[in-house]
Amino acid sequence: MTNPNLFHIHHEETDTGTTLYLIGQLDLSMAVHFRSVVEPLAMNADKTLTLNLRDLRYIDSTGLGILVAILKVREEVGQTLIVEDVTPKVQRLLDLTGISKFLRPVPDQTAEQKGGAV
Amino acid sequence: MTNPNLFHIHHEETDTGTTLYLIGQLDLSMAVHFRSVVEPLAMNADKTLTLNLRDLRYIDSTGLGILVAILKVREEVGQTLIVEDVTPKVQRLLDLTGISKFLRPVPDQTAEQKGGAV
Amino acid sequence: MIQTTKRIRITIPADAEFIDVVRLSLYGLATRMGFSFEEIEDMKVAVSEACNNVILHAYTQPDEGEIELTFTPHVDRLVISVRDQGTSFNFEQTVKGVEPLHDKEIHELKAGGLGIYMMQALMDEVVVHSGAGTEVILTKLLSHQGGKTHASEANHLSGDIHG
Amino acid sequence: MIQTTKRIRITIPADAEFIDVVRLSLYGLATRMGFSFEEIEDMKVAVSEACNNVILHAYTQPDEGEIELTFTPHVDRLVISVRDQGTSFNFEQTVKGVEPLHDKEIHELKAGGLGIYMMQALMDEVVVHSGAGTEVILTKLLSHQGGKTHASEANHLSGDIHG
Ligand SMILES: Nc1ncnc2c1ncn2[C@@H]1O[C@H](COP(=O)(O)OP(=O)(O)O)[C@@H](O)[C@H]1O
Ligand SMILES: Nc1ncnc2c1ncn2[C@@H]1O[C@H](COP(=O)(O)OP(=O)(O)O)[C@@H](O)[C@H]1O
Repeated sequence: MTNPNLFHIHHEETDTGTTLYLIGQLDLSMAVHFRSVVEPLAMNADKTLTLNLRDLRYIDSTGLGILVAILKVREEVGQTLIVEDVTPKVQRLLDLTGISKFLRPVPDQTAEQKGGAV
Repeated sequence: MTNPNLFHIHHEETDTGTTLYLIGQLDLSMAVHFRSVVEPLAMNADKTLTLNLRDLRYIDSTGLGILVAILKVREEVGQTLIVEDVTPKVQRLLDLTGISKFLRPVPDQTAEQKGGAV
Repeated sequence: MIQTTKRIRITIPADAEFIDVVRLSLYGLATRMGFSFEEIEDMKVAVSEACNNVILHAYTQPDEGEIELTFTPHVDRLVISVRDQGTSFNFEQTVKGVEPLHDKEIHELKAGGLGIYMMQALMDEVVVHSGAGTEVILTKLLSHQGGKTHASEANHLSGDIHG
Repeated sequence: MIQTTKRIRITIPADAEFIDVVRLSLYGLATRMGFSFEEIEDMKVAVSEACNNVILHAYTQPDEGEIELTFTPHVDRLVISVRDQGTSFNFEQTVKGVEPLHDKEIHELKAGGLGIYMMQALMDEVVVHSGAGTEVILTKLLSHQGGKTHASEANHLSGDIHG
């Protein structure tokens, strides 16, 4: 019964990795919160970091900018950022801005159809 | 892929009756159209007239006023108006305005739970 | 999170095509304030009734005037003003004749006259100023018995992690 | 059905909490005009970028100013103006530095600077007037290859019977 647009994060932790499910709209009003959650996780080189975007209904340059910042952090700690279940709507913005090529898709799910991220 | 709020009517005709499925939002912008569709059917005493409100997402005094007008027409031609699959949201407005008591619920579906329309 | 002194103003043509835009804006603001879905539905209908009245009764020329809406969120309530510059009317006089259909027989029914009744039934307060045009001020309180719903809404607002 | 001379004006505080209300209004108007869902998503992002910029760059005091939006529907396009009364900036100068990340290496990436690029990529026209504050005018054409979608949308608008 909640407004499906209101942003929140569902957090799943295993021994080897962390998955964050981003739910709702990630815009300027939620940017600080999102960053405060994801940045500490990004700095942990011992665990994989996965963002599941299945229920991400909206993102703009504010959220994309944080993805870029996280990518840089992951690179610095010698890790990658895995982004999975991207909807066509969000994929379009990732492609448009050129962020796609920096994201590692999950091999079994998105590799073929999205084609060729590094 | 259409906006689920935009109003339209799905029309089902059998030998003995007509069912109109009201879909979307019935507000002032759609009142003239709705009335022009439902009034001729209401005047036909030979067929039952059923409004299915399962997918009616919004109604206000404009639409309720047309229901009242149709009720009167049905009464004049010696018939009733059957209203089925009413959502709680719409039922609330029918109760609030006092229109409920004039509507004949479908016996098998709504009679017990809604309780006591004439 | 949404502060009390801030407000949203929306001006639409006095044309029924645009009322849905008002309902959507209201939905967006009211969910963020923590209103329940039922309360939001109530407000959507009440505000639409006020807009319908402007379109049907305020302006003599169709498609001429505008409707000015102001949404002012307070900690414990949402105040919505609906204004027109059209012909005014005597609200006190009108409101006396306002009644639902509960005690009527079918042959006594009239199709109109439910708008003001519904506004009053669905909102906590309805105030009408009539002068150069009309201003209808609708107030809905954030219910406290609904605290559970609101707390979980507020969680989403502040974006707390779940799980 | 929605005529060309009419328009909607929305004023919100320069506060990120209120941008979703703008997106919802835009959605309501644009679906009625017959825009496709992809076109509407494009406009939602572009308008949000313009609002983000007002909030982040126009006003020195946080939570001080307002954002004034005007939506003007035309037969073949929607024109959206986003205005602030804040500090102005040199758009021509800024726009030269605007670029996506396609040709970059990961260590060259900056987190900002995508807003104007995205507005330009997602709209058919972006015009910026800077003076006493800034006005960003965003235009989206109703695509004609999308005619099929639009025809069916228009059916819903005019409420034709299906079946
Ligand atoms: N904004 C307005 N401007 C002028 N007259 C109004 C306005 N709002 C309401 N009225 C008057 O009040 C009457 C009662 O309104 P209402 O209860 O909504 O029922 P209805 O609109 O069906 O007549 C209207 O018929 C009209 O004469
Ligand atoms: N409304 C505005 N008022 C003042 N400056 C602005 C405005 N919009 C954009 N700018 C300037 O243009 C620059 C580029 O904007 P943009 O491409 O959206 O990227 P970002 O907002 O991430 O910096 C901003 O950094 C800012 O200096």
